[in-house]
Amino acid sequence: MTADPILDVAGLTVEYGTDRPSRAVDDISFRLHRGEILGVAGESGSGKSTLMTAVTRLERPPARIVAGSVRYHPRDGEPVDLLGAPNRQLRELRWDRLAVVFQSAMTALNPVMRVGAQFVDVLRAHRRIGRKEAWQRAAELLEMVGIPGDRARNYPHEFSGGMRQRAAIALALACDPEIIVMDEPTTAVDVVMQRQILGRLQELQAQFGFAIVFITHDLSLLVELADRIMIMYAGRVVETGAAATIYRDPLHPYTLGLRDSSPSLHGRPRTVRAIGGSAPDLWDLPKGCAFHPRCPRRTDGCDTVRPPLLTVGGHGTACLLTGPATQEQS
Amino acid sequence: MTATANDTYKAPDTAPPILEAVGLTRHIPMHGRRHGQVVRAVDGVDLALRRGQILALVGQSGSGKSTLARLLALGDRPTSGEIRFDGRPVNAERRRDRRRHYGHVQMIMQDPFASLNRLHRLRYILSRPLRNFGTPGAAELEARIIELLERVNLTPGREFIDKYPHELSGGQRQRAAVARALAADPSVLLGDEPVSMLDVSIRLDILNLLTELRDRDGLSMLYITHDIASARHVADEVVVMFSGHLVEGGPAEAVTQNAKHPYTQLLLAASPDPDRLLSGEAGTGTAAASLAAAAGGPDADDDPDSAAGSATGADGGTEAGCPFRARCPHAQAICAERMPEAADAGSGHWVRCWLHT
Amino acid sequence: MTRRHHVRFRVPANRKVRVGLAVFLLLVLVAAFGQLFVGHVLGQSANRLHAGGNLESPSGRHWLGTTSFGQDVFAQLVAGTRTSLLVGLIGGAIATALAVLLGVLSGYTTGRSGAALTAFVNIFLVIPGLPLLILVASYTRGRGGWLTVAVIIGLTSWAGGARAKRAQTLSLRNRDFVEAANYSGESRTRILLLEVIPHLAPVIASTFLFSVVGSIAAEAGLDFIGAGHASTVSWGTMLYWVQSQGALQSGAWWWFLPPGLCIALVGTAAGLINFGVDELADPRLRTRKPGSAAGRSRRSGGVTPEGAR
Amino acid sequence: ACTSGEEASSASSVLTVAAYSQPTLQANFNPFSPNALRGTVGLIYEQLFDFNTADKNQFMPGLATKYTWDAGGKALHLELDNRAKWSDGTALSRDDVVFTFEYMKQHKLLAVPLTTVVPEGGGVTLTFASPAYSQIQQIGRVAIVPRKLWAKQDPDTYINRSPVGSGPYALGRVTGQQVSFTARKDYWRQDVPVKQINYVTTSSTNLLAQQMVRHEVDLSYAGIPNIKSQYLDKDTAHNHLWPIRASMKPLLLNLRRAPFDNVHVRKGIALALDREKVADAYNPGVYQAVGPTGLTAQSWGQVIPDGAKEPLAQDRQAALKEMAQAGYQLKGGRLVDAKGKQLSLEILTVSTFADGMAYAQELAGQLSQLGIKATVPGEAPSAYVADEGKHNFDAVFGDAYVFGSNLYNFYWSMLSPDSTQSIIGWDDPATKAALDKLAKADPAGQTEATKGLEKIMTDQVPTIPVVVKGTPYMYSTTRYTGWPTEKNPYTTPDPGAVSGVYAEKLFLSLRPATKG
Amino acid sequence: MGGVTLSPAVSKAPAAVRRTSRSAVRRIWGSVLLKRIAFYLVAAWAAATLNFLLPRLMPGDPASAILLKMSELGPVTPDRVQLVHRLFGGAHSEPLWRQYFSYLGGLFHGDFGLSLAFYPTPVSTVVRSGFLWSVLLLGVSTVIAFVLGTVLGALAGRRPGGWLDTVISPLSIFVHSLPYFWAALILVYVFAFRLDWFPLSGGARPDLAPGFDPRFISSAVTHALLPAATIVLTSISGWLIHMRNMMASVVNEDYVLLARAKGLSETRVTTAYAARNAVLPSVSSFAVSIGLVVGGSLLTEMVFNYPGLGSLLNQAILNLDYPLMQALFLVISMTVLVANFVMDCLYVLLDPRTREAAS
Ligand SMILES: Nc1ncnc2c1ncn2[C@@H]1O[C@H](COP(=O)(O)OP(=O)(O)OP(=O)(O)O)[C@@H](O)[C@H]1O
Ligand SMILES: Nc1ncnc2c1ncn2[C@@H]1O[C@H](COP(=O)(O)OP(=O)(O)OP(=O)(O)O)[C@@H](O)[C@H]1O
Ligand SMILES: [Mg+2]
Ligand SMILES: [Mg+2]
Ligand code: NI
Repeated sequence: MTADPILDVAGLTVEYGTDRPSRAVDDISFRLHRGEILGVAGESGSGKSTLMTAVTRLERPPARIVAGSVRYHPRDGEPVDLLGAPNRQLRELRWDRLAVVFQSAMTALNPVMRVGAQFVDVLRAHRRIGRKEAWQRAAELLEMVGIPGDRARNYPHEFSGGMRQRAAIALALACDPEIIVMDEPTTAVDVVMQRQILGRLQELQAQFGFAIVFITHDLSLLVELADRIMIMYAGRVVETGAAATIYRDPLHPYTLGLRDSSPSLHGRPRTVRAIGGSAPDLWDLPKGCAFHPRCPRRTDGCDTVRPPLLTVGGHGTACLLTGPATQEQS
Repeated sequence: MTATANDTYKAPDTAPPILEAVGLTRHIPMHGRRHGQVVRAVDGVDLALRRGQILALVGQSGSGKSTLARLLALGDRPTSGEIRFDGRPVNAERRRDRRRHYGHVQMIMQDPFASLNRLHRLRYILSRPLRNFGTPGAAELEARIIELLERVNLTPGREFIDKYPHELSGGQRQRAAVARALAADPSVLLGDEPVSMLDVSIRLDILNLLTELRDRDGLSMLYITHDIASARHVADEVVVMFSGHLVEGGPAEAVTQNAKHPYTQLLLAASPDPDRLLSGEAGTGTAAASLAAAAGGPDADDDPDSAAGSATGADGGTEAGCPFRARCPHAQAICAERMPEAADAGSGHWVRCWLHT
Repeated sequence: MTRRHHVRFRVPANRKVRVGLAVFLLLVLVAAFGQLFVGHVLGQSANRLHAGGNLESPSGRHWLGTTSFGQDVFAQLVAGTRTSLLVGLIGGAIATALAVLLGVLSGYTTGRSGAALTAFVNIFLVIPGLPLLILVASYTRGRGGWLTVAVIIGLTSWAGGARAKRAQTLSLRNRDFVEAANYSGESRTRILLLEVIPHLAPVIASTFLFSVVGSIAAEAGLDFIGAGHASTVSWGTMLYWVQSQGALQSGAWWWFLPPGLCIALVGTAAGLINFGVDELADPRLRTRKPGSAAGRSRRSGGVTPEGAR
Repeated sequence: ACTSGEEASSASSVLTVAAYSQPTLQANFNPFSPNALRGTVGLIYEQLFDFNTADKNQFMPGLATKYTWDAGGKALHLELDNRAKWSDGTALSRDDVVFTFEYMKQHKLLAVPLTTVVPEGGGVTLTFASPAYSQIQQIGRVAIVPRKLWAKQDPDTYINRSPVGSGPYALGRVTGQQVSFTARKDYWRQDVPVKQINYVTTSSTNLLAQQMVRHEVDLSYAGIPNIKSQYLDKDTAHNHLWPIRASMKPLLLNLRRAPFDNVHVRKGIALALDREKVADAYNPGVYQAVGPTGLTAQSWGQVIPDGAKEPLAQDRQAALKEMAQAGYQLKGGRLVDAKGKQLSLEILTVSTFADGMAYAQELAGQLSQLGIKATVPGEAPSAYVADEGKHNFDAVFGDAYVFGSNLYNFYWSMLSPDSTQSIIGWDDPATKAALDKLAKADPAGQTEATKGLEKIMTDQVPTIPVVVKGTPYMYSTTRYTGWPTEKNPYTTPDPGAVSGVYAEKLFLSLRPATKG
Repeated sequence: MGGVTLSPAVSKAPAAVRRTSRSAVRRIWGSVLLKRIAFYLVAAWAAATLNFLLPRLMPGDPASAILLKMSELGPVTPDRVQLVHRLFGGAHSEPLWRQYFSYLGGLFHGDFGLSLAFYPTPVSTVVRSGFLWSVLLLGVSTVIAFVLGTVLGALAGRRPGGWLDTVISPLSIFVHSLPYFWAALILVYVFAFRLDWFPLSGGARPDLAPGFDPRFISSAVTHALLPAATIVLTSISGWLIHMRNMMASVVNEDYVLLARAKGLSETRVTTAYAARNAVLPSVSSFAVSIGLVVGGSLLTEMVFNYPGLGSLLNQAILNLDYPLMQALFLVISMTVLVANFVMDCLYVLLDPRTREAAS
């Protein structure tokens, strides 16, 4: 694994609406390295999808990127700020370097176009190849994810959910991208299928070395899959670090709550507790730390001071109590 | 043995079954290209739910779990087979009989977003079963609704009573759906993945509530889930379904820790389990290998032609055979001929597999 | 049930809808009180002949000039507003009621009677509306005035709406909440009335809006070909006279344009209001903060939102 | 848009007549069919003779040059023009005339008590069962067809797509919206001045008005609104109007319905009307108020008794007096009976006829001023006809009665219960007797015989004469001149003028307009 | 679409085939087709029956209408009155069921009897004379309106709230609401009467006989321009709004977003992904409107004095011409049915999903 950065996100802030905007993503910074799998976890509504669409410049109104930068570092040449890049340049980068897999492959494939044609479309847009050759490549790509090549002539509805999901992954690989952003790509399939798809994904990643940003709300899945994990809460990153570390020694009470509320399958049956309370209202965020109303360990200051994300040795957290700064003091 | 939460009340294994399925079968005709064929959603299922017991039903998506639950709730009619309540067969033909059944057996549907009418307030939604299965007066009604809401931890009830479903979070909705089922004061709850779509933290709230109800009120429950870890956590017994058949069952701990059927084993292997990973190789670099390994077995080609996942005799074999044989690493000749009878694996643990007969 | 949330009238956020509602309201006011104003303030009446000269152009006395018979065009327009709106509302109400009844029943009922109902609806769809309308209208021979016309329009124009409702009902019939209502022990009628039909409210509202416009236009069409009730004053009969008296050739734009524009105005208002009908029925869209709870609860499901089927 | 020069010049000499008010046509040149296209008779087939109602009922020769009565009106000798020729070149013989009469008699097409028809001298002699003086115009209007082509045809179902007639024109081309007639080079009577005549369809008055203004149509009879401003003023040099007053339009009350069976009510209504105003309600100057006998003083002055020549003046007091005699009192502006019920009447009208609606509205307005609740329900023509047929109406103001050359038909069609046009339900022995007397009266005795009917009209008021209906005969002199005018009424440009002897006479009298 | 529902067939033997063979596909699709045809036949029969009954409910009898027409020309003999009643009132003398059967019998032979308004021309001749006019004028203008409206709607809906949308959508709602005969009158007045750009009325120069003659065709085209423009102008907005709304919701679909993410050109995204899907519902409404073209044209044809079926229908109604009315209603109903049927079949080509679930 190299420490060669490929994507640098800094201070990214996204709002919904103009009259009374809600900050779905609030001042988020992170760095993605070449060939790395970065997991993003967090509660529903914490801004994971919003972050992903902003990074890939696929945000739709009423979403607006109000601040920050997303810098892409090509292997050769100057870094490109995706937020400022003109449409033309962006279009060239898309899929060629930066591909996405959506939450639901069921709806991400054009229902009236043959699956293969949707590969051909993108291949011909980015690679100078003939129609026939493109179809051939589409078949190859499908075979790569375990779908017989002749099924390229099928329509999406003729595929099962798992096949569609795999086809979506194959599609992302079409132009050999450097980054693939995946937003809950396996929610629609059951565990066995999920396992299969992710297994295949990991094989491919090992083979081609692309970097992945993987979004899900299933922490246990990420621990198995990702190299690094980023935990989001109410539009902010509350903890980030190596996957195993995060699971073993979560620093933020929210991460801890997440971990402790999933029952274990094999280990000694442990006491599981829910976090309690409910997700905050983005229009009316609690003052201070957004998690404090639900936090079992809140103290004075939690409701007034918003803790910054402080990183020590690759493990960062945004909590007054457990943040590195506090730890150092104690 | 059992999960930590349920040590207050222990249903005797000998408690009489309250809801039973005998040879329950549901074949769903298909349309369009495969017109004329049927999906064998539920195929000859025998199942007994005992009083004061939580029975977890796990299995792959499309294996027929919801269909089975809907059959038991009389939301659907079986192709053949019988449903017994309290030992008596249930007649589903007449609306009046069905209604009586609804009074005893309530279903929590899979999707709380679809099963709560977004146009009604909780007050109305909860008042309906109350009025239909007992007739409290107007004054009493409100008190009962508030009580119900508080019972499912929607406190204070007075706050929630005039809310629309969309004003509730997912977990709150799911609890509202539970409250509606409880409003009929049933003796059996059929929970169809009541927590599948929720974040782990909210998920746990509800599971704890359900065990509490069992322990306090002796409620019986069928708990359908994909999440085997949670099944282990709350259920007394677990049964595993594959392609319309029950393939393994028994005490929760036995089934999850000592699975016999290759499908159950695959299911367990596929379930994400950070503990396994952390206790084994601590590094993250090998994660890839472990995931791939867990996928195991031959690639399940989930071609929609083969209907329910890999159900409907995926390889064109006779329908009598074991539906899992195509993907089974231990498949034998006999597997294609017929399903084995349930074999006992000790202390109530049974399995239907030729490996264990 | 407390209804306080229902009762409070919220001005819709959408500007288009506001404009549409304002126009509609204005027309209703004109229909209700316009004649009083015209009669007492302006001292005109719709039917008084030879009130002044013929085909006078607009003036302070005749705001919209006079017809070739010397009637005051403004007075006619105001009187016509009432008739036309009533025809529209009554015709629209009948057509909508029939469309809902037949559409929902044919969508909800299964088996033989459902198929028969469906066939009935489908056959009515095949019959061309205007000729049928003319036929039936000539059957009544202009008796009963605009009311008959309105009723006939209502009776002959429901089929399209019924089909839309049928399709909607078919998809609603299998929704989870309908099944859930069954589990709650609800009766079939109650499910239909309180669970299914309320979900159709936006469709019903928009059917109603367009039936109103359609009825007004149909009445005008009927009058135009002379199958209407030509001696009542309505926008339709105004158009009839306008064309039969060659108002356009005579340069009487003040007589020719207003009735047509009024009809277009109602149609436009309805079209604009239609942008907001979803709000009428969906409590989620009625909340103060559109998108807050809604956006989240909709998304946290992670699967397709309801209604997307 | 780019027509060749040749076409343009030929188009400029074509005379266009707005002859059909329906949008589409189907070929039918059977002169006996009620659906025969206009022009069939007059341009293709010729009639025997007619009388110019616009000019003192002067005899207008057609195929017959002269007629003589005999046997007290029971025999009629017609002298034929022996030059007449069919368009296939053969001569039109006495035989064809005999054939036509026999054919019509055989198929019950003749409203005349004809017994025999025989060739005699240079013509034919007809005999009748009873004196037929009053039917002379109908006899004259018989269109003669060639025996050799018609002997085997059924007059009811024969379409006759390629007619062979004796008239000045041959059939040109029939398209869905026009029939063109081309002048016969070998027409027996004279050179035909207008080489081509197109009879076109116009389905709306709007359209007609526009076509006329643009001189796309040279001749029309349809009632377009505001003729003066819409037509005459647009080109005063070329556009002309001469209202032809050939029929009378009364207000018809349903005499089988109370209170209209009461003569005082009828008189009261008659006195409440301002006929001049009614006449001017639509196209001022076209209609004309008429006296109580229903006859105009200009044409029929000599037969009208003094005192009944002028239109009845509006007289509110007299009207109320009559109403009082019928038991109606004025209370609070409403005319009510003893029970307090207001006298009400609906003036049924065809709603597609804009002029009819306008007149009816005016009538209703005037009656309202007397305190009667008068309304005007308009209905489709078919429904109107049905209602009339079933006597299902209070009042109508749509039907008009043609004067003709002989008043018998005028009064018969209005008052005889045998007439399909008599819808009021007037069944009165005295009227019957008076009609019989007029029917049998020889031309000299007709004035006297009319008196009885006139008296019935003034005393009993079975119908309330309101106006003489004017047909707006509008023509343009851009292409042709020589049109009949009020000063030179050589023919009657009646609606029938697009057919019959009238039309023939008109078209044969035109001359191309000199350019400039 | 006819809104056809096929009852789910009872399950046959659970044929356990992995991939249904092509012939089986064809067989199953064939059986679906058969059921559809059966539905259309039933609908056709019902329409025919209704068409038989409707005119008979009308007041008045054609005989009196004809007599009135005759009496305008001169006195009518009582014999003649009887004859007319026998000929034209005949329909009412027979018992209804017998009329019904002879009507149905006639239909099979394409024999609708004789028209009364154009007596004694056969109804089939009359209908034929108007058919082509209507179909050409209305067919062509409906297609143009559909295409233009859909294209404009797609453009407006591509960016809901954009300037094109803001301008075009309310405008088209307004235009859509104009009473179209009124709009037609204005257009005639301005463009034909005042400006003289178009002929005033009619189907072609009246002196030209219909046929494959270039002069006739060019004249027919010039005559059709204005009526066609009216139809296009007033019906374009319906399609526009329809398409705009569909488009506005389709552009939010994930597959459109994905297409954009794929770096495809904007044109490609709009056409192949968004518009291609958004147009589907419009296509099925198009079937209905193509079918109704024939009947819905009454007012336009009246304004333009156009010799099509609408004018004929008007004449039939005015003259109580039952046989003609029946035939016209039937033609209209049948066009609707045929158009629906064709669209049903076509739709299967356009939307691959329907090939699967043909219910
Ligand atoms: N179109 C929108 N308009 C307004 N608010 C929105 C919109 N889409 C999302 N939001 C809000 O932005 C916040 C973040 O949403 P986002 O979809 O990014 O969450 P998420 O973490 O992806 O959740 P999930 O796990 O459910 O997919 C939520 O509070 C949501 O309500
Ligand atoms: N209405 C239906 N029509 C056709 N097939 C159906 C229908 N309902 C269920 N099926 C099929 O029956 C099988 C069993 O479905 P069921 O919903 O019971 O599965 P499940 O175990 O609940 O799956 P999940 O875990 O995804 O909820 C599936 O193959 C499904 O496709
Ligand atoms: Mg998301
Ligand atoms: Mg399920
Ligand atoms: Ni529309």
